This record gives sequence, structure tokens and C-alpha cells, in this order.
Amino acid sequence: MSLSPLHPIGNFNSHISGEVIIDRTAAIAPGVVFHADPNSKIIIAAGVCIGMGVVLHAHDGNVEIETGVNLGAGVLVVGKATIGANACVGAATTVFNCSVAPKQVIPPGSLLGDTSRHLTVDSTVEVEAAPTPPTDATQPSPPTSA
Amino acid sequence: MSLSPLHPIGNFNSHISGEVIIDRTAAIAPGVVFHADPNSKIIIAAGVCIGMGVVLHAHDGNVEIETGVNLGAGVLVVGKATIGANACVGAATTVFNCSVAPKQVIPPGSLLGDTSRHLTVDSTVEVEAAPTPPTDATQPSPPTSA
Amino acid sequence: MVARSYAAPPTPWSKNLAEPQIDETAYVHSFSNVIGNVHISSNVLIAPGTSIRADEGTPFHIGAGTNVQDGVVIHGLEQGRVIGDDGKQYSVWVGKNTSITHMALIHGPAYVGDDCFIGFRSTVFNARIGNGCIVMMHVLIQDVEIPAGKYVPSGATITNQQQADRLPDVQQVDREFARHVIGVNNALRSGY
Repeated sequence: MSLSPLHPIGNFNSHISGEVIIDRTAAIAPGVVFHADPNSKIIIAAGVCIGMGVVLHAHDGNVEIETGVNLGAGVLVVGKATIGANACVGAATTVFNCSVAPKQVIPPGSLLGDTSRHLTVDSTVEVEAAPTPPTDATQPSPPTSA
Repeated sequence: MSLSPLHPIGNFNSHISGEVIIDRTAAIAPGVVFHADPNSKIIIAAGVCIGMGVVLHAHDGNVEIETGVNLGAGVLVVGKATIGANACVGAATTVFNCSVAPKQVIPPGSLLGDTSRHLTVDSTVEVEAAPTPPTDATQPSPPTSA
Repeated sequence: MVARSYAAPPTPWSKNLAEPQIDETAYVHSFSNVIGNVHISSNVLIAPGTSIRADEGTPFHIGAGTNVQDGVVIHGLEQGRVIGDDGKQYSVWVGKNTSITHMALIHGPAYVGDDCFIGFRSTVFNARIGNGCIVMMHVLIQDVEIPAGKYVPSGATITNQQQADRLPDVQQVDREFARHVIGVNNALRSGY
């Protein structure tokens, strides 16, 4: 058992790399990853709230989180995307290369965007889970796609 | 299937053991556990983003996370697995002993590679689950005795 | 093995600073959080990245030979207790030789018997699980009592007693699959 290393003070437990611009009024939970690829940017506007464990990865374009947006815990945004002003994105949602309109409310666990290939993952299982009719877990009600 | 909650992690230490090779351009959130068993490796390529609380456990083979992959918060990969280049794996997904093709987008909360016995547990259950059968049978909570 | 563990913080419902009691043959990884009145028996394995916090519901018991894998959370509500095999009250009781696999959530009041298997990312809350049950992956078990020796398939949501009563018995093939998964986990013991 090795001695665990001392942690630098002021580490706010996030990983931010590439060109990332964060308004100072944004509230950001610990444990996030913001990663902008070369020639891509992440822009986080005023009054945004970002939950624990969110991953933003700008790739081939910018990820823009507009004013007043709320991203629940574990949200994953990949590619080029704009989350419109005051939109509210439920926990554990994936936004893949698409945008969310302003003021939109996205249910938790949604998958938005280019889903070229859907796997029906074990959806047979749902049968016995019927009493709480699950929205096919592989297909969580994408209300909007780009 | 209910989307299981993301566990808030108790501490933000990451734990890495065994043969784990991480490209220096990979972005990795705090609170991850990477564990490679003897004779197995974990290989994380360039431009990968890994969310908070992700657990990778290589056993009887390698876990390879290829270029540009995104793993959302709380993803679990166990056994021998390859996550193909630029794939996007939604938060709270489990990958057991199987692989994800390049560019694939996996919805949040998915379960991949589960080869356990799937069966429809008396689907009749649904019937009496719905019309609220009055008796004490619906009054479970047996364990709360005190 | 030196375990890093902490006393529970004092709260309105618990004034004492209870500390975990950990058998000297148990292996508690230093990157796990074990807090408060938790009894950990012989040959238990607590992997890194686990959180076992008896700071609300208390106490917890973890029986001999049980494995608690990476990312597992054990916690309890302030109210609600189960009766352990010793006749005392617990917020969470886990029996002997049980496997709680990666990212499972055992939330008290909860009782899990001996020789059970709780699969990846499954949740047990306000429930009793009898001896020898196999609960597969991504399952939710809440507000029910599952009789001994039952099989809960992956993805199931078992939240009323009728469902619990109609679950099928564990078959040999299920034991083999569980053993396969545990085999993966047991390799951890050598690795740490």
C-alpha cells in the first residue's frame, strides 16, 4: 500500500483543456470535464448552472452553452452544439452533434442528435418490468433533434 | 428499465493500478478507477474524454479506449473490451466483456454484453400491478420494522 | 492493511462518534470511504472507490467473506431498520459470502442474505433479499421482500410484492454466470 500523494491546494476537481471561456457568474459543480479540441471552443455564458460529472467535448466546432442554461448531473455534450438560452437539460442526457432550442426542457436520460445506428440493447428485458412502462431504455424520448 | 442514479463520489481521488497507458491528450475527470489485472492492460488513446466516476476493469484481455472516444459519467467497462474510435457512450452505461464499434452512439443507461438468462417474469404481474389491488399484499415495505 | 476510515460526524440523531469495527483479516482499500458504525467481518474485501457511510441510518453489518466492488455505495435512511441474523436492528445488513458488484447501491433499510449476488449497477432499497438470490444487472428492487433462492433478470424493476413472489428460482446456469462475473471480481483481490 503506497502513501497517497498530496493534492495541490486549489485543485477544484475538474479537468479543463483547450480553449474554454467561462463567464464568471456560471456555477459549475466539481468533477466536470471540459475539453476543446484544436480549432474548437467551449463557451459558457452568464448564469449557467452545470451539474456534477458533466462532460463537454467540443470537436469540429464549438460547444456553446447560452445564458441561464441548466445542465443536470452527468450530461454529455459532444461535437458541435449549442444549448439555447434558458434551456434545461435533464441528468445523464447525451447531446451528440446537435443543438437544443432556447427554453427547451429535455427529460433526464435522453439521447439527442445523430444516432446513426441504434442498438436494441436488451430491450426484451423490459417486458417484465412492465408495471412502470419504461420508455424503451435505448430510446429515451428524444424530444428534439437538431 | 430505470436509469440508475449517478452516485456522487465520496472522494475525488482517482485510483489507477496495473498496466494502464494513458495518452497525455486524454481528458480524465476525477474519481475514476482504472484497474488492469495481471496480464491485462488498459490503453487510453489520444483525445479521449472520460467522465467522473468511470470504472474501467481489464480482466482476461485488454480494455482499449480508442481515439476521440467519449465516456459519460459513471460508465463501467469490465472484462475485455474495445471502445471504437470516436464512439460516444452515454452516462451510466455498463459494458461487460464486449466491444462498441467506432462512431457508435450508445444511449445513457445502456447495458451491453449481458449474457445472463433473460426471461419474462410472469407478465401477469402487470395486470394486478395496475389496478391497485387493495389487500395488504400491496403493502410491502416489510423490512422497516423499527 | 491500513484502512482509512472515519468517525461519523455528530448529527441531531447520533451524538456519538462511532467508528467502523473492521476485522483484521478484512481488506479495506484506502481509496474507499468507510464512515461510522460499520461492522466489517473476516475476509471481507472492500475495493477502491466504494462509499460505505453509516452517517444517517446506522449501524451496518457486512458478513464474512463478502466482496464489495469498485464504485459500490452503501448508505441508509435515518429511519427504518431491518432485523439482522443476530436479532439486532440494522440499517443495512449484508450476510456472508455475498458479492456486491461494481456500482451497486444498497440503501437502507435493506437486508441482503448470505451467498447472494447483486449485479452491476443494481439498486436495493427498503427491501429484504433472502439467502442465495441472484440479482442481475441494472435492476431496481424496492419495497419488497424477495424469498430465498430467487433469480432477478437484468433490467427488472421489482417494486411490488406480487412481482417478488413470482420470481423464478435460481438455476444452475445463473449460478455459473454469476460465478463468471465474480471470477472477474475475485481477480481483484490478487491485484490489490
